[in-house]
Amino acid sequence: MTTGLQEVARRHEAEVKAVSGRPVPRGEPILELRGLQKNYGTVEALKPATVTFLSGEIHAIVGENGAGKSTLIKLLTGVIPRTAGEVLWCGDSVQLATPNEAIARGINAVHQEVVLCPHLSVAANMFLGDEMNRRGLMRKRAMTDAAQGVLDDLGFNLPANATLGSLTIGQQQLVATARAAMRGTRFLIFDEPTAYLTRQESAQLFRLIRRLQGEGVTIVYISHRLEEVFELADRVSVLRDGTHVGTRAISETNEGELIALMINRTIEQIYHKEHFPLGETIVETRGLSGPGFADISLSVRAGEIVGLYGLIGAGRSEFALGLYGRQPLTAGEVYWQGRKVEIGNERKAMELGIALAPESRRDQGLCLNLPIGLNINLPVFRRLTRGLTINRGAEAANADRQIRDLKIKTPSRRVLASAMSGGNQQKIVIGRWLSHGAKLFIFDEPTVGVDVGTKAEIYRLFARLLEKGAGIILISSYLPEVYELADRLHVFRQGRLVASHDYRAASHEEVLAQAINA
Amino acid sequence: MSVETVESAGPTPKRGISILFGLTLLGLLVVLWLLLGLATNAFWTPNNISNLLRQGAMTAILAVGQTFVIITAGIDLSVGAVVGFTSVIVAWLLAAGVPLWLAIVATLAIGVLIGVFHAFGIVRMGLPPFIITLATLTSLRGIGLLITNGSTISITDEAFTNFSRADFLGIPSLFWMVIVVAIPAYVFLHLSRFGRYLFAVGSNSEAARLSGVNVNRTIYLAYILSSTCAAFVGLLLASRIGIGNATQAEGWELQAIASSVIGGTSLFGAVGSVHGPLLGAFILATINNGANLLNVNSFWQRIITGLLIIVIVYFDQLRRRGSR
Amino acid sequence: MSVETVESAGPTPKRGISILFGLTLLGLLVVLWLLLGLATNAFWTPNNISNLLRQGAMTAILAVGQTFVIITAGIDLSVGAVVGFTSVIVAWLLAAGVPLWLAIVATLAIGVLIGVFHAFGIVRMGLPPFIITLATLTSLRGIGLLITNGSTISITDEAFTNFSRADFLGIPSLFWMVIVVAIPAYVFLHLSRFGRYLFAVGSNSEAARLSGVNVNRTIYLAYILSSTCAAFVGLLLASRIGIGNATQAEGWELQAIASSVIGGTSLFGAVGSVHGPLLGAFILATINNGANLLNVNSFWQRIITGLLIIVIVYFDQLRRRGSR
Amino acid sequence: QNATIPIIVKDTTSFFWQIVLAGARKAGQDLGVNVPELGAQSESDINGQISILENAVAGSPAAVVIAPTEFKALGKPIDEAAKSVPIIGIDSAADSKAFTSFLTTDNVQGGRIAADGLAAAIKEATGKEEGEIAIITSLPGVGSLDQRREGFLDQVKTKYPGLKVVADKYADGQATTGLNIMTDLITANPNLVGVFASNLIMAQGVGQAIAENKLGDKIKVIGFDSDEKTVGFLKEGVIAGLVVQDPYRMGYDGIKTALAASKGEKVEANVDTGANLVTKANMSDPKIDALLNPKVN
Ligand SMILES: Nc1ncnc2c1ncn2[C@@H]1O[C@H](COP(=O)(O)OP(=O)(O)OP(=O)(O)O)[C@@H](O)[C@H]1O
Ligand SMILES: Nc1ncnc2c1ncn2[C@@H]1O[C@H](COP(=O)(O)OP(=O)(O)OP(=O)(O)O)[C@@H](O)[C@H]1O
Ligand SMILES: [Mg+2]
Ligand SMILES: [Mg+2]
Repeated sequence: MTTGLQEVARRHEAEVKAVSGRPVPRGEPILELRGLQKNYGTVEALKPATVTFLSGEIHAIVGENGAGKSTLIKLLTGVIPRTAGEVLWCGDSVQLATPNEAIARGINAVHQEVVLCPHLSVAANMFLGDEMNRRGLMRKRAMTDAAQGVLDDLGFNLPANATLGSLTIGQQQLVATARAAMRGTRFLIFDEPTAYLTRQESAQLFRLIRRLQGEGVTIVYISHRLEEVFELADRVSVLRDGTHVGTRAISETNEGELIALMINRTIEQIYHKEHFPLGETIVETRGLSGPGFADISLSVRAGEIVGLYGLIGAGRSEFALGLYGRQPLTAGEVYWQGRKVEIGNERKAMELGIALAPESRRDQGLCLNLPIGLNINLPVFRRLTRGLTINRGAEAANADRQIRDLKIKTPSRRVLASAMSGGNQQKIVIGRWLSHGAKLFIFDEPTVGVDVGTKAEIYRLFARLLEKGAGIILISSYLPEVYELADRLHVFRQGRLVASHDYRAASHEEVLAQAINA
Repeated sequence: MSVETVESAGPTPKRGISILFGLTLLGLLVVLWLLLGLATNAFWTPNNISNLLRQGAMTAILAVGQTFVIITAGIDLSVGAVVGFTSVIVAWLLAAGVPLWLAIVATLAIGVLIGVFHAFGIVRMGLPPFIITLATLTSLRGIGLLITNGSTISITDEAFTNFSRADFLGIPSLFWMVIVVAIPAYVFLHLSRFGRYLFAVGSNSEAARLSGVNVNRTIYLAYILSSTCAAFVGLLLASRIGIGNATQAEGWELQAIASSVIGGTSLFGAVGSVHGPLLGAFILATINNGANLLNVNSFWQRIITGLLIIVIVYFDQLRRRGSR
Repeated sequence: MSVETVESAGPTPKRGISILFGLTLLGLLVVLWLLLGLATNAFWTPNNISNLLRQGAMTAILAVGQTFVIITAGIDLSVGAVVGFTSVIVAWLLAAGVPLWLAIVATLAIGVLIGVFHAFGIVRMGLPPFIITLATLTSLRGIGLLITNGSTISITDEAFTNFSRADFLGIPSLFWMVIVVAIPAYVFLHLSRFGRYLFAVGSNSEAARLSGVNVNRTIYLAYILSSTCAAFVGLLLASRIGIGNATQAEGWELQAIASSVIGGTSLFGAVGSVHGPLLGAFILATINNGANLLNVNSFWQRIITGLLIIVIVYFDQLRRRGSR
Repeated sequence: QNATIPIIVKDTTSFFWQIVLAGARKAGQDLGVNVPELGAQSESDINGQISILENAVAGSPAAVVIAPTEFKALGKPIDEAAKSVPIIGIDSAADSKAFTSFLTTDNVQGGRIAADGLAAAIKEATGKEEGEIAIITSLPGVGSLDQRREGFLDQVKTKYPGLKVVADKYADGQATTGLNIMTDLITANPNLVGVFASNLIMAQGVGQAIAENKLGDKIKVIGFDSDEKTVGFLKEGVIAGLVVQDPYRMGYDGIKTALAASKGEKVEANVDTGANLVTKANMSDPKIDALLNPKVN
């Protein structure tokens, strides 16, 4: 591969030069927000915010779910129009009314939800709107090569000619990252880029970010993982309920202060772990094989959290879907409370008492253009039905309870799921199952995009479920989470179960090494 | 948390500059009626209102059935053909001396079977709804023509043919049939869990499936409802024109889909109601009725229909967007 | 975390039990031709092949235009009406003594304008494509009928009317027109960035917008191409039937959409090609031609057409799924 | 090997053309000719009929019998076809001199007959040839329907100045639309005394509207062509009269003439198969009865 990121970015930079404003020395303000504000109808997503970003810094933004972080990013990249306020770019007032305006200045973002075209190839997505042409025709080959070059350069092991929709969410996120790195030649924003990434890919991403910083790019980094913020950032700004409550130099603050700023109270402990006496075995798989995984034998007992860790593509989600009856099994047996069962489809699984909160909230989890209430109640409508019709009171009560318990930030259960912030959407996917009364809960990346406060809530809810005698399979690419919570931790690699550990029996490094096979 | 209240849940509606902007579809229909009342004396006569109710009735029922399918992000192009075909079936059965009740039941059963066939094609054979229903559209007309040998079968059963002319409590029986269909349809779509499932499947069938919704059964349900509604309209048509003829109801599928879309249904699924398509159908019927009363040239009538559809849907869009 | 390993983890593609399963759409068309060649002597005569090429030509061009729109997740119901309408326009202009070249240019320009109007309705007024194109469908037929006063306008220009009957290098001129449309269409859709933007808008218009794609312009482009293709077909039709008549080409919109969908285009957007709709159109033409040659009763012909559509799309689906 | 003579009608889905085909079929049996029955699926599908003609000629038949949908449009294709086979026209003319023979009903004349019938019926009911009348055409842009309308309007204008055409409507080929238009006409024009429904489907719809409103005595309807349903209306007095052609003979004689022509025999260039007004009074004449109840199968 001949072209790397720099070559491709340089091509873009040449176009950017014309409009991008004068060069700003490192450490001087490059982008200033003055009273920037955004209302959706009556919802004040972002109250007048005044923030300054310095040239060449890594600036983290943290805040609870629905605090307005993504809204801020969308304003800066011309995705949505602002309600009021001013933006200064290199000292000049700019509109940033359209995505083109932002792109032209070298401002780009990796958005929280992957916004790419699933039907197009990876290369086509990376060059969308910025194609290489010769005499009016696209240079498809050149673009594929260049895209491959960039991907290889960044260490992302992805084929540039694959159709985007065939990749997993995490892989799509990497494509979006590569794409933004090509275009955000002066100002680059990452909105929870590590949500779907494992340690391995996160580390790659951090290297990329540092490298870009070295090249003079200003970076904005949004994350709910505070250790990442401390690892990476120079300064950090905190948003709470749409208000900018402060900016700190990273050297002058600590986790406790940030959490206090974010949620206006302190949490002693995020990972809430209670050990319950383990009961009978709820489910046991013997040599289970299916598309994407093979020969998986594990069991879950009442009161137990079984963690599954692995890299993207390790086959954990497929195993979960196979166990849940969504995908056909090719070999192996499932024993449910000691009895051999055939789980042919999802409804059979539900009848047995299995609940699955899937990995991708957008593709598998939510009916985005339907109300929150319907989304929450979807698995339990049968129970809410009295005679022919749904008991509307019970329907409302159930939805409201989950909204309250999970602190889903919404004016009403009637609001469409698409109007929720990412973390709040995730809570809907979780909340849907909490009233279901299942015996086995499979949570696939349950806390993706969820803020620390709510994470702690969710872990407490796990404990409540265990207390009632349920078992949990917790799939997570975030090692600390599985590490701190799982009574038994299984490591997956390339579709196989390669190692198992008891609660905190192995070190992080050991687990990671097993997942990577390094 | 019924789906139609979603709109009102949003932030307070922006006041439109014009009063027209705030009008619901029902409001627009009433405005049309008031204008026609001013423009022609005949409009508000009981006789004409009866006519109007009768004229919109069949499309209205088709549109309600069609809406179920569209909510699942599907489409049923066959409804017009099913109407023509079932009019032939009932005429044929009656001509063969089958008792009336049995002929009606058998005809409706054929409607169910057609729906089953569509859903089978979609669910098991993986065919796009457009293709499988287009294929039945073509084939059913062929079968109907074969049965009648290209001609029509007269219906001599007076009880049957008188039905469509009859009134009950001063309201035409055909309009009663709309009510008979609309009320259970409303309960089904907006109050029962199966209605919720239709929306969920149309919005994200994978999410619905993983939440334990029987997606296949939901699709069967939608197509069966649509073609059974069509078979029911076939009965009404046979009663109204007193013949069975396979080429009748040509293009009614477009009318039904248009009524549904005018009534706010989205062809991408997950958005729709029962009252919307009813209003859509009666808006279209009113336009035709009004043009006839005003003795508008038939060609101008087409032009005006097109323009009015644009105007009405535009105002309706404005209101919806305003209230977001 | 590489994707190559991903694929290998999946199941090996199932080998179809029958060779039919592996056939591309082109293969299915060839099979149809071979079977017809065995069943009837007349099929492979040069005369009949010419007929077949002529008969599929107009739908093929409409289907290509339609495909651009469907790829953006839209629909253009007006194409049949545009064909009828523009046949009237060109006949009218020629009757008024406008020189042939100018009449042709003006007619195509009207096609462009209709497309602009559609895109305007969709982009600026926020109307669903179904509604705005249905409205023009209705209105254009009305305007055409007004112009002709419900009858037809004869075309006396011999050069114009002889064109559609002419051959060039042994291939009917109408089929040459397909080539003339298809080659630039192929270059546009598959090789130029504008074609890629069509796919991007149909796949995720928000993503396209964020990438700096001018989504509105892309939609204008799609609808303009569709209705200009329709205007072009209007010219060809006028040449072929030697008259302008606003009621011609009724239902061709469904034929065009069906050809496109048979050719693998998805009504949900972002999936489609130029060769697919061409094959779809010629498959439909072959079915009709074959049925005529075999002297199939015209009612049976409908039934068979419906069944063949199901069978062909089913096999095509199987192949697509198999090759995943 | 029997000779093949295809017959191409305008619209195979209409009863009228099925009778034509029945006549042709019978002729085929009687004369030992193979008769493929072809036709478009709508009278307005001109392009479809041209394609069918092309396909038929490609099969090298002995002759072709065709009912052209449109005068001008079918001219060239028929010229072309006539280069290889004799062409016999039935029902309607085309802009071609290549026809070997023509068996037609004059549709303009049919319209005139309808006007006469309507005037007579109105006179019988009210004592004078006066009042408001309407015409409903099934579809715009169909040659034969245009000719009927033209003949009707012309005859009313020249011969019955007392009759005033207050509505000149086009439907969309659907009986229900005819029915709806008629009920609206009744509402909008309380003084209406007569209607001409110029084809079978419209006569069915209009007849139903009259029957529904029990206005058979007040509003006189003249239809065109016949089937069981409209004959029933005629018997009940819902419809005052029907203009009927002789489609069976058209089909039968068409094939017969074509066979003769293909053998090089001399055939008559023009044959008028005629149109008759049927009323309750003359409907039981054996000759009329044969027209009303053709032997389709
Ligand atoms: N399209 C919309 N319509 C109405 N309200 C919206 C819309 N998008 C976002 N909001 C609201 O704006 C607020 C801020 O949302 P935003 O997405 O910026 O939160 P966030 O800080 O990114 O949260 P998270 O950490 O969960 O991603 C939330 O209350 C959200 O419900
Ligand atoms: N339907 C399928 N047929 C064949 N293989 C599949 C199918 N679905 C997924 N796979 C493959 O199975 C493997 C595991 O998938 P996936 O990446 O979702 O695993 P995972 O462990 O859940 O990873 P993560 O959750 O970290 O993204 C991948 O290689 C994927 O491409
Ligand atoms: Mg966010
Ligand atoms: Mg996973």
